[in-house]
Amino acid sequence: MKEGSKISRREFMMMAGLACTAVLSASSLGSVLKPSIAEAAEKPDVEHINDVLKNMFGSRKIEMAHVKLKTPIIAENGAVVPVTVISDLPMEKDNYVKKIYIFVDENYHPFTASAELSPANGKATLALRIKMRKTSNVRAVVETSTGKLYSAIKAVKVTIGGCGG
Amino acid sequence: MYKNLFKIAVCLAVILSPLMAVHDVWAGGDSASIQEYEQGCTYEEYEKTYLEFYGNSTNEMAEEGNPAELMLDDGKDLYNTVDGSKGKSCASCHGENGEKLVGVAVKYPKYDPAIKGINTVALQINRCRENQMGAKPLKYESYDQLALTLYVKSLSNGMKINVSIDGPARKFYEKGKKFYYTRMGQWNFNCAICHVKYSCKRVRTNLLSPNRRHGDHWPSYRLKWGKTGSMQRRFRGCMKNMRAKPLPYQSEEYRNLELYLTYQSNGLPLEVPGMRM
Amino acid sequence: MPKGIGKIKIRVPRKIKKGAVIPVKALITHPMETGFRKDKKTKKRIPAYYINDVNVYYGNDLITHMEWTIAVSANPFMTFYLKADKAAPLKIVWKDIKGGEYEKTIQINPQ
Amino acid sequence: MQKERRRNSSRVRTLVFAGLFLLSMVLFTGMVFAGSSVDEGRKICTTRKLGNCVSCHYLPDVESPGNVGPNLVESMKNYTPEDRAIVRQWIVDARKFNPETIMPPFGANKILNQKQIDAIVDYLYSLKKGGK
Repeated sequence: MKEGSKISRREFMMMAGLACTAVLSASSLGSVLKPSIAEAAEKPDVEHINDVLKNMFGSRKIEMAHVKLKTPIIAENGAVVPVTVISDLPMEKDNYVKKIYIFVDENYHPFTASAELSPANGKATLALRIKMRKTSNVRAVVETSTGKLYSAIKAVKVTIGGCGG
Repeated sequence: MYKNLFKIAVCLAVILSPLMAVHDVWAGGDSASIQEYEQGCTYEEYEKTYLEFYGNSTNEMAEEGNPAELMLDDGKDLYNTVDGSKGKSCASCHGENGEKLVGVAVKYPKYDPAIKGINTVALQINRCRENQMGAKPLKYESYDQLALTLYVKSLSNGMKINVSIDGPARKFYEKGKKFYYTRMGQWNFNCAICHVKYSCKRVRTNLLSPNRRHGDHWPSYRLKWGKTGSMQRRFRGCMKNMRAKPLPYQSEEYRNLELYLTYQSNGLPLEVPGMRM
Repeated sequence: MPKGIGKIKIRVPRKIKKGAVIPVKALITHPMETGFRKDKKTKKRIPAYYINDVNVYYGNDLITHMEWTIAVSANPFMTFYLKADKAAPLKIVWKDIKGGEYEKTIQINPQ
Repeated sequence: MQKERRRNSSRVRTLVFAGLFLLSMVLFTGMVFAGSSVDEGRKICTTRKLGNCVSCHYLPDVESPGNVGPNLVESMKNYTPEDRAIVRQWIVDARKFNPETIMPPFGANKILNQKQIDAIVDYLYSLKKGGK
């Protein structure tokens, strides 16, 4: 009687072991088939928009005015998103827009581009096409020669297409 | 032994059957006459919906400059480049600035007795290269091929599209239309159900466009591709979306379809290169 | 220089009035690789390769300087403005991180 | 003789244990599937490569659903639990109700398997209770 139960327990353990091996081997097979998942997991350093802004502008006040940001509402291809920054601030010799900055909040590195302008530009406007990793706010900051900062923010939806091709 | 082989075969068949279904080419459909759909919306309604939904950025970008314009300049250089065994360039026959080709592209696609079917600008350029220049045909959708097509078509820019479906072309127009209404692929769609019946409806964030202006701007720069491509590349994309097997460039079906769609754009000015989402 | 890199097109209005503020549109072909992308065939990471510095000269003056990152789209296209108050060449110079330098000059002739 | 019986009983015991073990495995996995079929259905409906129902239909809590087909929350109000076969048929092959439909025949064209279709039906019925 005792012996019998012993044997059965041993067999039970063996079966459980077998089952475990099967499960493990199946999952390890899965990982062999999908090595890309592990690779895709390595992410570049991520910077937060607030830190980026702080590094660039310190605690200076950024006013939401004098900047117009034109972007699409929806972009199907995040690799090509048209962006236009327009400011109505003057471009005179001693008072002009010195620099335009473009940021994408949700990109790994939010800082996208900057342009240092001069009165010879006549107009503080810059159009560029930028990459967006995913749906995010796009942000333009304008810095004047007198040291003032102005900004505008717009949301852009980066979507996948409709058809399940 | 054989039993095992049989089992494996059955297993494979079961596993592969969905894949096979994907490759089910636009399964012909019966030859019953086409039941046309009522147009979901007019082009004007579509433009209004488009602006509400996407904003004006694509139009504004096109004004700021279209990357395909760079390609067009290369096309002009290519037009003047001597190639092939006969020592000729396109310009040798058609004039240095393409003056003899002005107004030609708006009549394409058209019936060509030499090929007993529908000829397109892209196909004709390659026929010219082979027959008149003794040069190699350009690979469809390659940079040079698109550039040259773009240049040749641009010579007729602003002129009204005037595609004829009279005479022998009629038969091919009807074939193109039939293709447009043929259910295909795993999704069992046809072109018309999206672009006629449900035009102006949204497939998630894609607004379905009515077919009135599908023929007036190719080759076109597409934001989604980040590249310039032809109308037939779009056909292939749509067929992939339907989970049907795309047909080769300049296949008979695609040439007929190009005729059918360009005819829907008759009367509109040709504007290449286009720019779109 | 790899094929298809550094082709430039600059566009300004055909007729320019003296003192007018005109749009300048410039396009350059460049892959603008982020360094995150992988080659579909070899599965290897494509190293970052992008334009990071753009300078615009009007006559002898550097009038605009831009700093770009990987997040500027491939084949970068930009529009900026210029106060056309003199007849002078307009030169744009793009520099990439591998030392590639691409430039083009057009003449601005306001009337 | 006694030895023999003993061996037999141990075999029986082994079989019983093995049987219980297998049974529990089956029950366990079965329970997991039953509990998640609504989630599974939702996932199939909102995944582009699977059912992608949301590309044409309104479903709650999904970004920019399409408007080609009817709002499925509204549609489900018309179906009682007894109509399960009808709801299922719409997914398997809607051409039965409307030969000119744009709705892909998910079952007939083997886009989804039977289990996936059942999961969608479960999910659709869950919409009646406010959904997920």
